[in-house]
Amino acid sequence: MKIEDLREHLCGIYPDLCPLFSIEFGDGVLCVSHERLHQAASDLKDLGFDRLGMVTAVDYGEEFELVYRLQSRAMHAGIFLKARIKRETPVIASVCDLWPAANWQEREVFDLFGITFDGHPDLRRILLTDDWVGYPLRKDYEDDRIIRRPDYI
Amino acid sequence: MTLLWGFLWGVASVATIAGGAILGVWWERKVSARIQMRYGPQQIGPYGSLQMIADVPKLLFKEDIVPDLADKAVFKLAPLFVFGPVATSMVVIPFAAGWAPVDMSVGILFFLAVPSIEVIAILLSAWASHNTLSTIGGLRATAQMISYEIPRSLAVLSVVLLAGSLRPLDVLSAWQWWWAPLTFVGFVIYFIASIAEMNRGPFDIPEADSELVAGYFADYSGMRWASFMMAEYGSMIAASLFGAVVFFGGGWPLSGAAGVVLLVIKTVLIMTAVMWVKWTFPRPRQDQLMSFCWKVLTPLALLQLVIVGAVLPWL
Amino acid sequence: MVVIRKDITTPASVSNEYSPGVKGFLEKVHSLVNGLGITARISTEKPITIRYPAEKWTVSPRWRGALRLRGVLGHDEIPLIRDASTAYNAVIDDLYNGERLPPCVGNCPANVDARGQGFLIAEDRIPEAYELVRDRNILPGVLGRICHHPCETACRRNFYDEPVAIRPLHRFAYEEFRKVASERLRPLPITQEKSVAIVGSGPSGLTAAYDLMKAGYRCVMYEREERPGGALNSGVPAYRLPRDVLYDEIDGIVALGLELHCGIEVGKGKPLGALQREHDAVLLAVGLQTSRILPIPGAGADGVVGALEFLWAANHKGETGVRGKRVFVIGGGNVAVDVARCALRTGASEVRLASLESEEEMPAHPWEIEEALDEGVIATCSVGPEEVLVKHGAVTGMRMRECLSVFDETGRFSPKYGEGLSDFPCDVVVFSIGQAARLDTLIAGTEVLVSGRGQLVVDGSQFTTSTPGVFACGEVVTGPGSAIGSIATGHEAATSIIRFLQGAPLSENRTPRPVPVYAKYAVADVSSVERSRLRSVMPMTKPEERAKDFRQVELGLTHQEAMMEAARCLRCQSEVCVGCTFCARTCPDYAIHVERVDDPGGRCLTRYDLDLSKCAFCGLCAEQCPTNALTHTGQYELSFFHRDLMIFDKGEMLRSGDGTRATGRDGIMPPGCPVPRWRER
Amino acid sequence: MTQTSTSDVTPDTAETQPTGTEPTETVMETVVNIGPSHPSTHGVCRVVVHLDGEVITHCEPIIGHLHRGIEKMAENRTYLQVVPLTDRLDYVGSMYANWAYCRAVERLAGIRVPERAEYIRVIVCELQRIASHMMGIGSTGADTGAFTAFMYTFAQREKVVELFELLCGARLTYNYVRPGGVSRDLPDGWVEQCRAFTAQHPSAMLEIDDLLLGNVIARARLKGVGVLTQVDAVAWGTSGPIARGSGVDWDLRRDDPYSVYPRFDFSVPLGDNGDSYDRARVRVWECVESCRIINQALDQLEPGSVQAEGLPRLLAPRPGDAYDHIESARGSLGVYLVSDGSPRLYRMKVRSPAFCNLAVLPLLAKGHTLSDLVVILGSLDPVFGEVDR
Repeated sequence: MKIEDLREHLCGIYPDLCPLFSIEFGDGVLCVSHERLHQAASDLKDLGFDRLGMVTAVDYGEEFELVYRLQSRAMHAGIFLKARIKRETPVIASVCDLWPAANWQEREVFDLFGITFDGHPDLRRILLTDDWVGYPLRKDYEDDRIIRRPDYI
Repeated sequence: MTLLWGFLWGVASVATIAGGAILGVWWERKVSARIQMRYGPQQIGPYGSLQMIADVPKLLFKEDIVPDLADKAVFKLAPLFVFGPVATSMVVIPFAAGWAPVDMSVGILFFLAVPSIEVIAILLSAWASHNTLSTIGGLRATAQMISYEIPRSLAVLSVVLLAGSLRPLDVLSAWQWWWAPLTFVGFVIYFIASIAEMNRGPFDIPEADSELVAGYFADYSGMRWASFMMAEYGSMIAASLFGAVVFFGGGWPLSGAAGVVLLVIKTVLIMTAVMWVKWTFPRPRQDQLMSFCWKVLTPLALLQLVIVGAVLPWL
Repeated sequence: MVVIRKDITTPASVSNEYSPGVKGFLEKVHSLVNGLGITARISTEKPITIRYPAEKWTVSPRWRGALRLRGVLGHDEIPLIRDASTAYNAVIDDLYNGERLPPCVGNCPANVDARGQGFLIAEDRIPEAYELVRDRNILPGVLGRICHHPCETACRRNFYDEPVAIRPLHRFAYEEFRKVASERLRPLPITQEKSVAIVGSGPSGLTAAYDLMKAGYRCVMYEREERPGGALNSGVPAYRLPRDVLYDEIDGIVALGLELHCGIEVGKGKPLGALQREHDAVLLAVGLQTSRILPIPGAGADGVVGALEFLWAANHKGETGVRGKRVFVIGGGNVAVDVARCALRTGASEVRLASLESEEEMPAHPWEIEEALDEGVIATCSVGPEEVLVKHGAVTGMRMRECLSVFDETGRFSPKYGEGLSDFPCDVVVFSIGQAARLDTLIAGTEVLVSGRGQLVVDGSQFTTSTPGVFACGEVVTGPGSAIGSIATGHEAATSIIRFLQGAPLSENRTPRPVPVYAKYAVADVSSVERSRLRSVMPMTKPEERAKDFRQVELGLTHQEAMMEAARCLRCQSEVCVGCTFCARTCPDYAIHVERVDDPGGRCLTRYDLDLSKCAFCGLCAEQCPTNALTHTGQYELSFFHRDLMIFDKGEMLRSGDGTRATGRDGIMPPGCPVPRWRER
Repeated sequence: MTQTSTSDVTPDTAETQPTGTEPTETVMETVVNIGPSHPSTHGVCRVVVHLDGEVITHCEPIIGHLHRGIEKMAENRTYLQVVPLTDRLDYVGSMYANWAYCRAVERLAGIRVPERAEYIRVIVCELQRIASHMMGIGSTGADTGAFTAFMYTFAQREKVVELFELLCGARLTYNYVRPGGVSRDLPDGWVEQCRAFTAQHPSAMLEIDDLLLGNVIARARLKGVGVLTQVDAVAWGTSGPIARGSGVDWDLRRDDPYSVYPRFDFSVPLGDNGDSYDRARVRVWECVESCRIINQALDQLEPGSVQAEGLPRLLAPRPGDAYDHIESARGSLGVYLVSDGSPRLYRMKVRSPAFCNLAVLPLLAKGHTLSDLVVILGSLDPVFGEVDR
């Protein structure tokens, strides 16, 4: 199955998801609401996306965007699953039950962005020390140790 | 009088081991370097031969660190106990026919038994360090050294059986050239078991650099650490010397001073083989080592004994 | 050495197992013996360990060690490329081979030292700057208005912000020089007995004359028109080049000793053979005189004119007879654009520019097209002329055919036409599709050969014709081209003539001038660059005003602007730090701090600190350095006794490569720093 | 140096909570910290190991000791300034991180890379794969005590590093692959030196294979140790030699081809058992295959430019995001970039293969002994610069 077929297949199952699906650089991009992220991930896994490559987040000010990259060996294709959550309520369902690979990756996102994953078995800080204050990859993170650029640069 | 004599010989033995260790370390560094496509020491003295002379003051002047939580008295004493038995065992080795520092009627038994005391010292040092990895290393060493006593002793026993005496001088004088092929398997067992006894690679499981970070002597530094190394080299020299005497007839076929030189050459060859093996093979796991000892070496040593026993009546 | 095996193929599965039974046991024993054998074999090989670090010193010339500066402002001056004619090529070749040629000089056909100009203007030595430029570019004031400035295309400032305004600086230098011209213009001494006749007073002829006069020869120049300048006089519209500038500059050359005779057409009044007899060498720099007109139906009708004739009329009479008429210009080159803009200025009611090429491929310079469009010219692209529509012998319109592609796969001119036809009503059709030389009267009675197509037979690198002693240069040799390209041929021809007159072999030591290889950089994003670093904007008259007359469009830089602009020059490849701060801007670790004073005439670098404790040795700064002043040393053994010593200041950076603080090889060391052993070896 | 982690008076044992199914039984557990400074953690990783005797009942890698916040640092820097940072991700395979980052930038900014630059990138990255695998195979030797094999692999690695040194003047942090191409063309004579290397390398590699992985002791140490099943390998998101050792037939160079890889003929070695031995041996054969690729690439190498033309030094791509991944020595190394249209990165995320591969360590180590732990950790070949970022 090619990525273009996947689009039709997806449209067949979820007509409402179809407009959210686009293809960029040969990868599918599917933007869903955060409530149905877990369901979408689960369905994509059933469609053959058996590898979870990456879980990350981007701070867009008002919102965080969670980015999941799934990969299908059978289709030779990758797909991005994106969901946005509000900055005030940074909670989203964990996909650890689908892919154990999400375990550390979600811990990393929790560590650096402070996004809580519902249903994660072991949500602790992973890269930073346990007593770290703040979430460094948030754009509003302040730390005296960050070296500022000189003015003329 | 005997006590004084013994003391003098003890001092001589320590000096031999210390000097031998210095030369042995230099030789090992050269051998391992060549095996590993390196030059080894080359800056101090010709071919770096004075490197170890330079290292000794360094070791002497290094800070002697004793961990806070260590059992200090035991921690400080243990290196001496490691070194003592090896030095002691050296005195019974005959260098030429009719010439041994101490002529003892149970000399071979003495040589096999006394170094085993080292196990206790190693365990002491391991426990006194108050370090998990040291403790694990000490326990490994204990298990390994006690186990490998068995095949080692059995292998030597086959020569004793041929000579009909436990006195090293008697063995040397009775030695015939055909004993060597007959007891070759015994020598191989002795060789392997000795390596395990002296905790050298590939059987350096107790100190396993990559797992236990030097194991039982991980917390030692300076001269205390050096005494562990010296014990290791001392036991290597002792075991090689003893093996050359027992399995290869000492200075045979020469005698007198030439025989002593030949004995030294044989010893160096055996030592080189020990190094060669160390720098070639990976290290087995503890359970593999033990099962090798009990399931392979011990039956093989017994088999050697049976063969020698079966040959004996026909002589 | 290991035995090289050729039969290596990857197995289907890499997890190999021992065989069962006795065979497996033997395999196990073999593996042990084999292992001992391998180590024994390798122990006999030569060890590969490097004797550290003595042999290491020469490993890689690309080594990224600690940094140093080759020079800073105020310590060394940049080399001014100032050598005429023959010696000049050698200078350029040397710089080129040493990768020390600045991109602007390398990309200029005549290798005008734009870097030196910037340096001198910034130092407030403006007349000197003019003379430096004049050595290579005979008419700086003229070229400063009309040149297509390949130097600015190659300017390395392109990929930082915007190129240095080299061409406006030429013009500025001329304006300043003009004020002191009477003091500085002295006839060049005539030291040689021989003399040279030059036919044509265009840029290439003037260049050759200048070079020859510098070499001490007497030069006599003949011009057909009443005023000198060649194509500059008859072809270039006055709104781009005011005539007084042209005449003034040529007067300057005359003041240097040139004998200029205007209004004499060689071949008619004075035969070429006579010139050959009177002078020792003759240079034909006659340029191209006639416009080409396509032989399509209706091309002979009233109202069809050639571009040169049109421009000549516009320039000399100020009237082209198109007032209130609709003008249709065929061609997409610079001349076509000139024609279109002249037509507007002489009162045409509608001017349409029809080019064969598409909009992107149009050979005219984009800024010219842009200015023309601003003024109201209508451009129609990708159409080829099919037929001139004629009624009662007068032009009523133009029928154009759609053009699909102009060049074939190999890049040759091979237009492919489609089916679509379109008619454009117009009253005048101007063909601006190329020019040709008209030589028949000129060479009449001589042995100078002309090819079947009416072109002069010329050696492309030595500029000799078929007759000894007769040389040619300029567009008559190269075909239609740029003014600066003609100037370049003038220099080459002068070199040949000097050698010819001295009896030296013409081709010896004459490597072809380096072909410019500088990559074209896109215009960088300047949004984050502060205003003071950007290019001075050339003031222009408003399009609606300028389209009415022949006043100059570009107004020129003020003194202040020009000084600022010259200071923007990075002095590429001069190996002198100019404090451009690009290294500091590029450094990912902010390890570099640069400060400089930018006063005119007193520029200097006041501070250059490299904090080695931050330096990651990535090498980006040295790559960015436009002047090559910042380079790497081979020092990789960096150790310091104090953290303060890791900050290299300007003095430290300027020390020679193996003498900085890091290794202490010059004996100046921090207290207690041991001299490395290998130093004594 | 390792320390006991318990605060108990008894030095080496600690009474822990009952584990397993029988709640009344008390198990004496030893807790050992392997690392963060330990010769076999290949960097600064701390593995908290719970031992029953010498058998591991539970282990947990504690990472982050080398966390430098490279993703945060990148947000303060221009696109060019980030390239030296990517050197410091996987310091055994800097070229890969360079390349993955540059591919993402090129995607984001729509830069076309000249063909010669692509070939050079392939060549240097395959050399880098060899250099990196030499580290991996050699440390398998060092972990099992065969230090000589480590030296032999490093002798091979040294040759690669010298090639790199000729290329870009650095031996570890190359900063060679740049957005739009590579920083410099190959120096004179480099191609011949490279050919000389690839000619001898496969044979030398197989000799090392005989010495180390053919040895009966090493096989006893490696075989059946740390078995990762194919299902687990996929589910845990492993990639590279770890996944291929488990028989997962997945190699981005072949299955999601990028750059000029479709023009080369090479095979992908696979293991059957998924144990430490297979992982090590996959690396051996990948080196041999890399030599084949390099030879083909050198044959096809044509003269030309090595930098994209018309590239300003201050890149400011359109707002948006881009992801690209390449097959590094450790697996699929991806870089996810977000641009807000300014000359500085908005967000960079490195999908680090070592991070994902290391996550399976507790799974693999359970039930094995302490000696096996270092072998398993070594066979995962983590580089902590990349794990911690």
